This record gives sequence, structure tokens and C-alpha cells, in this order.
Amino acid sequence: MTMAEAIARFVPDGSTVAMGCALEPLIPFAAGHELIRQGRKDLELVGPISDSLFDQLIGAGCVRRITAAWVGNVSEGLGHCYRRAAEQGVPREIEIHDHTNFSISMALWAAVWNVPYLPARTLLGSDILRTNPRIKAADGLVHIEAVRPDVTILHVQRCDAGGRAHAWGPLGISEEAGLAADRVIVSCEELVDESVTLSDPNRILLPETKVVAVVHEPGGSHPAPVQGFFKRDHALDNAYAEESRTREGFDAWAKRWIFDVPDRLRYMAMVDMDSIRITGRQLSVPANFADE
Amino acid sequence: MTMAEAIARFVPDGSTVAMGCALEPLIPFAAGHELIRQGRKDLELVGPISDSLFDQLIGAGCVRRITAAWVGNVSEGLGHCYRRAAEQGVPREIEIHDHTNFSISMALWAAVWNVPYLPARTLLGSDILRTNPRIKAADGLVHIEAVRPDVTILHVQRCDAGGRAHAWGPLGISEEAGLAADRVIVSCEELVDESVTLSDPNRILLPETKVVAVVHEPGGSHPAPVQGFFKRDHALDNAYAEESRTREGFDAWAKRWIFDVPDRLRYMAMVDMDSIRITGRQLSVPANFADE
Amino acid sequence: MSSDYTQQELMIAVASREIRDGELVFVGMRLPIIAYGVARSTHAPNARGLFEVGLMRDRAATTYLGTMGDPPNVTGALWATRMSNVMALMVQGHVDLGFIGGAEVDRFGNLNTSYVGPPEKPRVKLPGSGGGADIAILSRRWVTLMTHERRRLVDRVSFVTSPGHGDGSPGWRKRNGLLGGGPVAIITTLCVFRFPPEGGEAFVDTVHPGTTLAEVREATGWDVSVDSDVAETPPPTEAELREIRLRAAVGAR
Amino acid sequence: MSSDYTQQELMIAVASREIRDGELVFVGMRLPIIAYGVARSTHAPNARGLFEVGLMRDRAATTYLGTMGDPPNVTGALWATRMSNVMALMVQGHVDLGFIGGAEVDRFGNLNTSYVGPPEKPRVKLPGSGGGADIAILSRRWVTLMTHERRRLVDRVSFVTSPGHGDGSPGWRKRNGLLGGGPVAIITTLCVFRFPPEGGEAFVDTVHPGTTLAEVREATGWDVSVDSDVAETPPPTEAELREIRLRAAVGAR
Repeated sequence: MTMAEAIARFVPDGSTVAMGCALEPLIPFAAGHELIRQGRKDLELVGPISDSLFDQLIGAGCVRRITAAWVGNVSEGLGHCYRRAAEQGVPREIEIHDHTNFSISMALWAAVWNVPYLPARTLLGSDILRTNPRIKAADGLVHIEAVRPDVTILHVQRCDAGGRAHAWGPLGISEEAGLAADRVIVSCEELVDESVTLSDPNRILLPETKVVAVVHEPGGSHPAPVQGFFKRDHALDNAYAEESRTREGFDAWAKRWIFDVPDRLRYMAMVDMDSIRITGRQLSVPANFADE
Repeated sequence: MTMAEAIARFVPDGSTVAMGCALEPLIPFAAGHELIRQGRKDLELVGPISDSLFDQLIGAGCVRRITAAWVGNVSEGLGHCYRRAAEQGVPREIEIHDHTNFSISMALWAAVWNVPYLPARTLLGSDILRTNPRIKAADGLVHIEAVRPDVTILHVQRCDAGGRAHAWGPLGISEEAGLAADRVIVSCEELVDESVTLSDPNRILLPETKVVAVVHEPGGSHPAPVQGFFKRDHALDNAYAEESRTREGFDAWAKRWIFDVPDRLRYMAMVDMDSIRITGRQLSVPANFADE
Repeated sequence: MSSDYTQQELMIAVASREIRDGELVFVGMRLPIIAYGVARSTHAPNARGLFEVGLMRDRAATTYLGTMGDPPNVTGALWATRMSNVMALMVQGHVDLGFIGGAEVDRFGNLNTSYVGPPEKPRVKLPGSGGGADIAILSRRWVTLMTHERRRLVDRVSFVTSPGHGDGSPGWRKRNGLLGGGPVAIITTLCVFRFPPEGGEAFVDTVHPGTTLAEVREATGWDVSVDSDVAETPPPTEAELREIRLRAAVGAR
Repeated sequence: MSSDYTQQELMIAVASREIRDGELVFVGMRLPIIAYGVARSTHAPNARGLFEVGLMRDRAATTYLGTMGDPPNVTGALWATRMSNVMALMVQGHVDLGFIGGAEVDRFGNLNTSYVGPPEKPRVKLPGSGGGADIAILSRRWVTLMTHERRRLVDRVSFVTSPGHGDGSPGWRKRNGLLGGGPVAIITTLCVFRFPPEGGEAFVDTVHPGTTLAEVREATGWDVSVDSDVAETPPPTEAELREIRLRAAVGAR
């Protein structure tokens, strides 16, 4: 399936979408850019810190609500589109449900286990209790209301056509975000045969029954890195931070990197992958799954 | 460290000990037998179903309380030592905190996240709510009180001397039991160099900071299987089920297989490993962890 | 026609027919795991199995399994994970059908696998719930298989480990917050019981070939309710029998 | 003596001295990650670092990290896992020391990284907590590094993202159920603030070489309390400087 098709079929306007779940690597930028290209509206974005992806979606006017621990850009901190939306309602007003990294994870685990809330020991003494209506102090704990994404979008190293995804490196909240969601879209660096994925069922991130689309999208997390495939593209990070300072700057950036680019393949031709490609091999020692 | 040393140092009388956390494979029988040999008393055993390990510890009089979903033996169901203890107080009275597989997992996750309880959707309508004082119905949910093991004992495929354990196949509640515990004892089929374990940090089951002892104990889960190493020894399962029907039968069984055997090495010489050894290779396709 | 089959083979065939194509099935050991393999090889090639040890599989294992965690059930699995993840799928309503074993079942489908006699001083201490209560509460529907004896099919179990339809009043499960739909069948060595859609008391749906209603009544611990036109349980087809026998070793003791 | 060092290098040296040998440290990016590497190479060879992205490491990465999830921080890790597992170690009290960044800190060590001005209509929307509030509430003790400016070191933050010692009354954290011990130091470009053991208001512990107390007072948004015999911050040693410069690229922007 192409990314355009996956986004068109499975992420309607108004969806609650979890992305950026590995915090810093494996951010599904290709999917985010496709959401912007298709002009998706009124999304609720769910995630921990999401690199600059949420900032871009806010700048493009796709977002109704942010349910996250942090929105900015990793290279310099402040998210300029986030600021404009929150401070001036530009390009539109957004609602903010502040979380911490721990609390957004617990909100997703609550959805995973289908309970209305999970109790937790964080957030006591924080004013986030005043601004997030879905977190309440109770009995010396906080009760964190379940957050259930309609769709979780994950970028991974490899996946087969049946939706069995192998991801490695730090995983952040990828597992709970996938399990909590109604459906999951996976984009991957390599589309592999099931003999690869089923050779290691412990590395399969999610049950295939959650996965509705597999998109073979090399470079799909660029400029965020993929362990074993490519490093972070700091230059692009920095350029975004700089250009997004003004609305016009963001619009020009979005035109160049999103609207004038029909798909990820064309995007990849615009970036200098040679300088960030990982060419070394540090292979995991295999595990023997034999039964005889 | 030897198993005798690990048990002597880290599992005092009265401890709350989680074992059998992978449900059916990787049951730490060698550790359990050492607990019996050292005459440990007043243990609280925590686990899901534990193969016949809990039945043996009960039969040997080591146990004060069972906090588990199921105690029996996998080959025939009824746990004869469990029956004698619960029905006749032989060899001693035991207290039983009944759980389900789901609820014992939640009780451990509560301890992992250091909250007094987790809410869950199971157990509604079950009389287990009447007999387990640590599970209560509340607001249309049940509140499952945290269970925090003093020690969790896990058998795994391989581990390094620093406590980084690689386990594969279904893991049951191994992860939450290890994270919830004050300390973890790992026994392993292979003691490997850290270059093996660190080649795949995603397969490392637990933070090394929890692990207080690593015991190189090949066959340490026999008669329960280890994926890639050996199959279940059905003959031994059946023999135990048969011989443990009477107290005298159990005592004779324990004399032969535990008290007259100084350690696992000698035990292994008594069993027919050739008939159950896994000799094939179905290796997981490696993951590339390179960063350059 | 296959007149030459055992009681167990008939039960497996009946159990396998409970599995619909594409379903996610919480598979138990022994007979249900054979039934799962048979269903996949006949009418339900797209069914998937879920095992509480922490596994999802499509292809059924073809060699003997002492437990669901034995190596042949792991190799080639679709997902090897934690038990709490498997339970998550069930509590979200993704498990269509579960199989549960039990020592005792009552007229409302409640199972006892905990205590015969008072819990403080039981006459028989049974092994406990395992995942049984979870499946009973959370799977969309479930089935139990049992040897048909008066001491096993009782009027009311003294201890409800795994709730069926509770006190038998309509809507008991919903009123008590149980998410799943409850038991839909008790497959015994003599007959198949089913339940009204809104819950309540088990009734005899079909009687196995060669068995009389009187025999069923005699071996059942409650006053059995029977449809006037109770049919005979369809015997295993040739195809079913072939698949059952191919797989008999998988669940053999 | 090393008279030739930058403000940043001094801050890194001071931060590295906060790390004791054998400790588990919740490491942030930029200066703290260099401080962690310096500590491991000097006085704390057995320290371990924990990263909320889902990593535990011993050896500090030696090439530039844009984020803690960049590939050089992953290769050779001691554990690659879920964030909730990392948080579990912290909520159990296993994290000895955390580093937290912030836009504003107040006299009681409370940090604001959320809103300047009213949350409904903020003058500046800051990025938010990330894991900051979690570290502030749950690590045994924590430290923040900050450019010393009057707009950053304020009397009271208008929004407490990451609580320090709250309203400054003794025992505020315990009374409010916060498990960790709270902030122990604010390391600025001009001085090092510390807090009384029972919590309360930050006081100037040492002033950086070349800085006067008057300059500190001028750049601080509250009436600074100073020990009468305030000492000078010990400058980086030769060994510290060497390690800092070896690693400067790791946190470089």
C-alpha cells in the first residue's frame, strides 16, 4: 500500500492519531507529511515528544487538540508553530491536554487494558493537574484517564506484508500506543518476507490483528534516525527550526518539503542521505528458536 | 555464583518469591530444588501456573502462602501436595491468595509502578473476590493490590556475568515479576560474554541493577523446556504426578530427585537429556545495531 | 458416513465447528488444540490462536504438546510476548471464542476449578483459575468440554471460579459488568448444551448418536431442560476425522 | 590550575561533581550528558545513565548526540526498552540523580516549562514537561542548569510544571505525596544555589570565579539569601577540563 492510500483510507478528519511514539528515533515523518498534503483537519495528536512532527502538523492547520508531553523541535527547543497556535490561534486555535512522558504512557496502558484510568505516582504538585481535565488527584495518587488512539502510526526497521513489524533500539511508548489503538499503520525501511519476521517472534512489536496497513517507505522517519539504517539529519532539523520562526517561513518550508513533493521517494531525492547513511554492521547475536 | 550460594544469600526464610513466571517453559526448577534442599521455610510463592514447582515446594513444607492463579502439575492437573496442604494441613497449613493469570500480572505491574493497586476488568462475578483479601470490587472494576516479590527467580537461555539476561519464546509475566522485585536471581543455560548480550539490548529482559546473582545452570528448568535447548521431559512430569499422590510417595520422590542430589550437575546425570535435546538451528535473523 | 469414531473424536469435531473463519481463538490444551487445528484445516483457514503464555499463532503445532509453552508451539509464532499483552487483546473484545476446562459446571454455565467444599477447609482443592476466569469474563463467547458425569454437571457450583450466566437471570453478566458474552455451549461426552442468547439455563441442543435423553438426564445434576425436537449431534465428517486423527498426537496424554 | 575555561565548562564540571560513583543517573541532553561522561571518566567510573527514550547505558557516547535516541547512544546499551520501564525504576526510587532543563526556575526550585502567562492565553507557550515533571517528582534528588538571567530566575513561577520545594514550607513535598527528594542545586552561569535539606528556599552556595555577589543579586528575580562565608566555586581541574573538551562535541549544538 502507498502512504497516500493508507492515510486516505485509515485516517479520516477528526481522528485521534498517535505518532512519534519512540520519542526521538523512528518518527513517522512521511506519514505526517502525507496528512498535511491531504489537508487532514481536526486531528487530536497523541504522543510523548514527537521531534518536530507535531509542530509541523500544527503549523499546517491539521490539529484540533494536542495530547502530549512536549511539542517543540529537538534542535532548539521552542516549537514556533505550537507557539503561534497556542498564543495567537494561528493558523487555528488548538486545545492542549498537557501530559508528562510517564503520564501519556499510563494513559495509553489504561486504554490497552480497557480501564477508565490508571493510578500513578507522578504529577503530584504539578500545575498540569490544573490544566489537563483528564488527570485528577485522588487518594494521594493521580488518576490518568485512558487515551485511546483511533490510529497509531509507527515507523520501523522492517515489516512483512502481514503486518509483523520488527523494531529495535529504544521504543518509548510504541508498544502501548499500538496496543491501545483501534488500528495501526506501519511504515518500514525494509519490506521483508515473513520468514524474516517469524524467525524472531519476540521482536514482533504488535499483533498483526491491529495492523491495517503496511507501507514500504524507506527514509520514512527522516530527519529522525533509524538504528542500523541512517543517522539524524541535524542540518534539516536546524533549517526547520530557523525557517519556522515566522508563519511565512513555515509556509515556505512546507511548500518546499511537503506540498511540492508528491511522495517520500521524491523527498528522499532532495536530501543528502549519503552523509547520514549507516553503512556499518553490528549484528545482534541470533537466538535459536528451534524446537527439535 | 553457585545456586546454593545464590539461594543462601538472597532468599531468607519468610521471603516472597516469584517463580515460574514464563508459565510453562523456563521454570526455575533447579532454584526450587535448592530452596527445598536448604530447608527454606515460610515462603510466599508468587506466580501464574508454575508447572509443578509450587506443588513440590508445598510438599516439602517450604511454603506459608500461595499467591498464584493455578497450582497443579501440567501432566495431569491436580496438584497432590497442594491438595494435602489445603485439605489436611499436611505437611503444614498454607494460606491461599487466589488469582487469575491476568490479575497476578496486574498485581505485579502495580508493584512495578509503585502504586497500591491497579484497576482491572477481570474477576467480576468470580468468587475469587470473596477469598482473596487483596482484590476488591470497586466502581464496576476490581482493584488488584500490588504484589511485590522480595526475590524473582528466572531461568533464561543466556546471561552474562553482569546480569544481562536474554530470554526468548513466550515470556508470561517474567518482565513484570522481575521489575517488581526487590532483587532478581537469574539462572541460565549459557553464561556468555557481554559482547553477546549487548549486541542486542532489546532482548535484555531486565535492568542489570535488579540482578543480584547469575547462576550458570544448564538444564536448570528441566523438566520444563527451554526454546532452542531442550524439550519438555514428559516422562518425568508423569512420574512426578504419579508418585506424589501420597505423602510417602512425594517424600520418596523428593529424596531421590532433590535430597540425595547435591546439585544440578548431578541431577542432570540422572536424566535422559539425549532424548529431549534440541539439536536443530532455527536462528533469528539478526538486527543491525550499527550507529555509523 | 463415519460410524467408527470415539466419543473424544466427536467432541473435537463439535468443538472445531464452534470456530468460525477469521476468528481469534483463545485456545486451551488437549482437545481444544486439536479442534483448533482441525478447524484451520477445514472450514476456518484464517483463524488465529492466542495462548496466555504469550503467543499468537496461525498454523497449529503438529507434534505433541504437553503445554502451550512447549517449543513446537513457539517456533513460527506470529507474536511471542508477555501474557498481559495477550490479556489486553481479550479485554478489548478481540477474542471471539475461548475454550475453558473445568472440574464442575452448573446449569448456568458457571465453572468451578477452585474448591469443592468450603474454601477455608475444602474437601478437594482444585488447581485454581489459571486464565480460566479471565477467558470466562472477557472473551466474546466461550465453550467448555467436559466428561458427562453427575458429579461434574451440578445444579449450582459451590464456588464460581469462572462465571457463566451467574444466577441465570437474564442480563446477569451485563448488570455485573462482565464484558464478554459468556458460555454458548457445554460439549460433553453425551450431548451438547447451549444457552439462550440473553443467558440463563443450559438446554440440551443435540444428543450424541447412540445416546438417549434418559441417559443424559440420569448423568446430569439438574433437571435438564430439552427442546421438544432435540436433534442428534452430527457425527464427524470424513474430512474432520482425517484431520482429527492426523493431529491426535498433539493433544494425546 | 586551569584559569582558561568557559562558563559552560565550569557548569559541566560542577554538574559532573554532583554524580557520585555507582549512582543511576537520569541524564538529559547537552551539558548533562557531557557531565555524565566526565564523571564516569573521573570520579564515578561505576555510574550508569538512564534515558527516558528507553535506554540504560554505562559508557557515555563519544560522538555528537542531537537527541538521547540518536544511534550512538543505542549501540552497546545495557538495556533498550519501553519508556514506562525506565519510569518504573524511577518511581521505585532507583534513580539517584536527575538533570532537568527549564525556561524558568523560582526561589523554591519549581520549574516552568509550560506557559508564560495564563495557560488559556499564554504569552509564551513553552514545549511542556517532557519527562521533566516525572524526574522532578520521582528522582531521589535533582539538579537544574540555567543561564543566570533575571527573567529565568524568578520569585515564583506562574506555572509549576516540575515541582521543586513547592511553596517553600518545610516538608512540602512529603505532605503532598511527592516521592523524590527534590532539587538540591541550581547551577547557573554565575553561581551554584543549594537548598536546605528539608526543602525551602535556594541559597547561594558558591559564586563562580570572577563573579561578585552583587552581580548574582542583580541577575536574580528574588531577594537572594547568601551564606555569610560564601565560597568560590572550585574551577575545573586539569583532568575535568581534559575530559570535558574530549566530549565537547557530544553536546555541541
